[in-house]
Amino acid sequence: MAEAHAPTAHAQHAPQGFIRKYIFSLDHKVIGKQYYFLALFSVFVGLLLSILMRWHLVWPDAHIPLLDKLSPVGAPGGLMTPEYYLSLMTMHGTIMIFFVLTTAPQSGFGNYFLPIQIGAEDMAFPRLNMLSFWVTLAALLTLLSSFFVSDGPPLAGWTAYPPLSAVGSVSGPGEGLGQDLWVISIALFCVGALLGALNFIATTLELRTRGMKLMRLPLTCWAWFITAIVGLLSFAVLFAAGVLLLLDRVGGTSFFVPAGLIVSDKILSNHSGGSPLLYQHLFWFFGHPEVYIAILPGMGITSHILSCFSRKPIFGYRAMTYSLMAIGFLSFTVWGHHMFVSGMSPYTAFAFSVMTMAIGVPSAIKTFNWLGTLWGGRLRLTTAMLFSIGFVSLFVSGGLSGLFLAQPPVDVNLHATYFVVGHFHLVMGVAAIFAMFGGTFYWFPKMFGRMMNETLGKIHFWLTFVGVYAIFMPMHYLGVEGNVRRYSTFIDDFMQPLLPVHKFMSIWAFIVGGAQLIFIFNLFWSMFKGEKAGINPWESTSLEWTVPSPPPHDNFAGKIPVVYHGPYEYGVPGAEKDYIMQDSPEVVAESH
Amino acid sequence: MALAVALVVTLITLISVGIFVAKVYWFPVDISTHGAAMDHQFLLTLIICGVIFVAAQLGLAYFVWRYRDKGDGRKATYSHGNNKLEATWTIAAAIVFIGLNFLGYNIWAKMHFTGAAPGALKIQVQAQQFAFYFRYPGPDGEFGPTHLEKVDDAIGNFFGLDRAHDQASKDDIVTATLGIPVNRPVELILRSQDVEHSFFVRELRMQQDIVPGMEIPIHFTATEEALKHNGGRYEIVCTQLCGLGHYKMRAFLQVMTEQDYEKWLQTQAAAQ
Amino acid sequence: MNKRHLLALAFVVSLALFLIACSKKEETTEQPAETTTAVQPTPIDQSTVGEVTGKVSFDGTKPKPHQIMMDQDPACVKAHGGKPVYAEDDEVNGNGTLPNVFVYVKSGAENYTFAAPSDPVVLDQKGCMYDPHVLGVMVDQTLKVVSSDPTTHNIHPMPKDNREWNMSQPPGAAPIEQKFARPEIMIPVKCNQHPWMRAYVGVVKNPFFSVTGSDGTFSIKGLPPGTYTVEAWTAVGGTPQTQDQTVTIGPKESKTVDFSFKAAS
Amino acid sequence: MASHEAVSIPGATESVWSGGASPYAVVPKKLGMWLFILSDAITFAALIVAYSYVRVASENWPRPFALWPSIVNATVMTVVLLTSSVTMVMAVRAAKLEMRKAAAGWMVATLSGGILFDILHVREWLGLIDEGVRLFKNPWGAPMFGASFFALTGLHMLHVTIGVVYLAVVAACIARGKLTSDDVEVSGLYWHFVDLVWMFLFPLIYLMSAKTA
Repeated sequence: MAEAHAPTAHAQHAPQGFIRKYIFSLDHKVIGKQYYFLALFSVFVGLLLSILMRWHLVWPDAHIPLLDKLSPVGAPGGLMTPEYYLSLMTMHGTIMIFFVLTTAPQSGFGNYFLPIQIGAEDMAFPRLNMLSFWVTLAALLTLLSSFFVSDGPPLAGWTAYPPLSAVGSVSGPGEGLGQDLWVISIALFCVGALLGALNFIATTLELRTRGMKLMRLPLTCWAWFITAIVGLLSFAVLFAAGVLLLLDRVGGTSFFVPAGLIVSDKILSNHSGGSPLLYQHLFWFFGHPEVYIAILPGMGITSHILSCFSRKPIFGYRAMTYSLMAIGFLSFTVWGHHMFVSGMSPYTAFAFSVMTMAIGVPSAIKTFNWLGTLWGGRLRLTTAMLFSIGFVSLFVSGGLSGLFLAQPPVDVNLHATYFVVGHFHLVMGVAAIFAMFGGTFYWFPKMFGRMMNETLGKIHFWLTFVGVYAIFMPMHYLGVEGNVRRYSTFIDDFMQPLLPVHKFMSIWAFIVGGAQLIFIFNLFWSMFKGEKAGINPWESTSLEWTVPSPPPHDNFAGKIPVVYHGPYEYGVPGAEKDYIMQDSPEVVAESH
Repeated sequence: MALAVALVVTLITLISVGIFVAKVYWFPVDISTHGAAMDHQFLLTLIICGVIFVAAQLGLAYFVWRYRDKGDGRKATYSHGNNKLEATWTIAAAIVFIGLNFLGYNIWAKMHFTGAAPGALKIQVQAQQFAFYFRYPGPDGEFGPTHLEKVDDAIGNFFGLDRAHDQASKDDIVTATLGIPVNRPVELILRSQDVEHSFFVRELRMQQDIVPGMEIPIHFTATEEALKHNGGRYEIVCTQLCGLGHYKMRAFLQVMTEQDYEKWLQTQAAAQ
Repeated sequence: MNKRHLLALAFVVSLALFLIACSKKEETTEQPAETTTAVQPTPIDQSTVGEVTGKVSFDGTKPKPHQIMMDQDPACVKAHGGKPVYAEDDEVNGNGTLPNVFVYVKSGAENYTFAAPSDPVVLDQKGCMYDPHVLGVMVDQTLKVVSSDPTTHNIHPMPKDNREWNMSQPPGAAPIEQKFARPEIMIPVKCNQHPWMRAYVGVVKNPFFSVTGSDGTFSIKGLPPGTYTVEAWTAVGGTPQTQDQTVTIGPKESKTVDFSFKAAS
Repeated sequence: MASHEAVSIPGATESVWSGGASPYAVVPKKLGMWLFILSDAITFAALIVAYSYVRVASENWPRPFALWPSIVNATVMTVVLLTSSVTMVMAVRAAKLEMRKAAAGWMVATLSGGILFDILHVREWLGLIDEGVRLFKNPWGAPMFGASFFALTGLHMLHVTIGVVYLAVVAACIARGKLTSDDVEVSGLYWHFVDLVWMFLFPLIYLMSAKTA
């Protein structure tokens, strides 16, 4: 029966040959890096799009260099048309949410470190793992290819509400082949995400090493595990919605298109019987859990780093795990808060509102516990730690504005304004990206065997931290004023007094965009020229720090560790050192 | 470094809160009967969130500074947490968050659980790429039926009326501006001709998506306040992404005295 | 180890570039395919050509003019100085003739091939109206859309047989130049941001077309001798209708063909 | 092979939550299949929700399925699929007893049931298409009838077809002495799931749209 315990492919010898080793690799570490670099590529594409958008918003008459090369139709002479703005916005949202926020913290870091942290030699299903990456890459390429179709990339937003997204090019540019590619890309992404989620769950449940009780899992693993469960349940629904949307577009069905529409003087007599609200329900049933898919791994990474660099156990480990579970569970009950003004029954709005306020509670618990972790600690302000502190700050700022949007009578005046844009960028976008930066600085030595440059890291942190506040905080004020989002130009007199605010935000966006080049430089420079890293440069406790940097092919060179402790035994009184590794047999009086 | 973190976080907190407290940016004037309660609920939320925000950010700033590693060999406090403390803030957070929500329940109920007052002025709103048109039922109080094949934007038949044959359509008045009398309950029936749109008037504190295939009623009353600003003219904007002209999709709301409204309606009727 | 990620990155980037390169290629190959279809024009003996002229009258009660409501875009209202504007489909000339009638040779010229003129046909947007309201272009002739308005328009022709396109034109933007590859009578053009705006474009294979003006007359010149079906198209009252007449032209002959329309009910 | 000193300790003696052994002694493959089934079930659930939504929203939802041939045919299909589940159980049992040939035989019986189901279903489809049912129209009423019918049954048929191929591969491997009884069991899980989905579709699609005289 030993064979049943040794999931097929992973304990094999290191593969030889370039292709098996680096491209079609079954090694979770290579796949993790592949995901990481896919996300890194995507994040720069997404960032570039946002910079072009910010440029156009404040200087609509200024020619943007080279933009007409990208799309002579969308930006004749470098002047962006309104439809091209919307396309860039749609692509920015789609790329960032799916290919960055869902990909890097979960599939990237998770793939690399989940098996090592639980003491496994690989994921449970290495072949599925490889497949999920390649499907994800195919999804990305499909999406990007829509930049090059004749009527441009889709412009229906990352939410792609029908009928706009369902009736084809009659409803405007970008709604032809571009929108088809978008739907296909999303459906592919769902498949990749589902395979990944399945693998993560099975790995966490099945492959923990001896002594690695669930309550001894690092919080990173907990976060990846819960995220995988949420992903498994939600992407399945998005997949269904995508299939139905595609059928509406190419099969002539009408799941989301009602009867009697006249689009651009054309009576759509071939459509009847569907409902746009059905799509919204299906989409947001996925869409709200999705924002937690984006942020939960970040919470795990941040908890892990905060504890390590505070030299102190995480405050309330159990509360942290329970709140992760609570968030995962509640995330499926709140989707209606995206639809308060959508025309769904106002009675259900109230129920969704209560659940949304309720999901704020576990989020608050996490914040308090992070502060509790800092309290009484001995803080080492490394770049990784700075980004984690930044994460907490951003999560608080962005999270609190959620309390406004969760209440229907308040949401009515803020819905679809920049208030919402500020809210989700802070809490889900930038916070998650801070967790990725934190994770990168923290794990880089393990992944590449060298240290990243701390000075460059800190310059990058300061510019980014101040910058993102300067970009996204003013959005809340604009939202209160009633500045509607998704407008390519502000034409009305009402908006003129607010333009200076937009200019301020845009300039900061350029600064923050530029600051990311420091990170890129640091990343690639350190890979080759960074100081050599030891096994455990941060004096951390989890299992990945017990193996060489970078780890050997099967992670533990054949010696599977045994775990004796929880993951956050820092500053144990009476202990020899400041920290006790998880695999150290040293006895600790468990004090709580 | 610790001091820098503490200072920057404090500074960001104070500036963010300061701008709200000084009301540098605030809601536009409220011209509806229901808006005051909403603004109040917003303010209440703002105060509660503001307190939590300041406490959490300053706490963060203080801890980072206070517990920085001074290199003095001090060991961190070994603590896995405090169950009592955790239970306390869990319960406190739950009470504050959910309680706050219940306080706003009434406003929502008034807006949506009851219909418009009897005798409210009924106006149909039709959204299309990228314009709003409005239809008044005329003296007979009835909207004529819509014939899809009669819809012709070039000659202004946005509602597909057959004035020659349908009795109820003969006196219907179609306008491009939403004119309403002050102090009179108004019921709008929102519908869309093509894709999703939204009806948003900031000053009315009113936002509602317009969903094709559905007729969504909303109701409100404009107050005297409306006449005092901008000649009673306010922007109606679309807030649901509807295509390339989304940013330009708008119409105007004109609030008038009862007499002005009657006069205006007659002019409009004459132009049909 | 260091090489591993770099290679992965290089692979992703190269795949993306490959994709870009491929799609670019597709775009460029499409272009010449359209232009190379131009054939040698059939020589026509200019000394024998004749002419068809005529008048299009309107018969019956004048349609009630529909006033256009431009309230949503103050720039449009301003362009007309606050004066009421009426739908052009309702227009009837003072002398009882019809403007905006598209008259063209529907059949009879099939044996000739014609090269599209290199001069573009210009469609202007002025005061949130199209100028002209009705126009003709030849297959593969350039239609040049310009704007004299301080507001953004989008130009959205809604053809049945040609490729549909829909493009914004902000104030001050470069003219949009497009061609139609197949003949079609008539392609409605719409601006979705000003839904009342409407123009009609007739795309024909020969240069024998004309649009009636404020005197209701038309003239088609340069016709080689032969028998032709001449069609008149109008959208008076908002509903398009057509009439055909057959005419035989001898060398250097000039013939008159008159049409008379009623408002479609 | 790496030394698996920790992992090779028999699972039963460890606490199910303590790591080093699989909870409930489920092999990873089986857990993976369960998770796949869970997620796939949700996809089907979403489609069924969509179907219910458009059905309830339409006034003239057609009920075209006469007792003969549609309902009878669908009932036969149901019986075929149920029978194939029974043969699948036999296959798993045989595999557990290391009777490889027998297991492969039962699996062939199972996948034959699948093929028969597919053939009957395709015949049914062709009949409906012949009557004028399309994705976007049908001769009787609400046009969404065809869309939801083809979407739901089509996705299910795709699952059956994939299942047939899957079973064929596993059966071939088992017969040649490759793979273990676990693999047979895992493929059985999939097959039972596909069967179970049909148990929902049959009443929802067919019985609820049966012609009432």
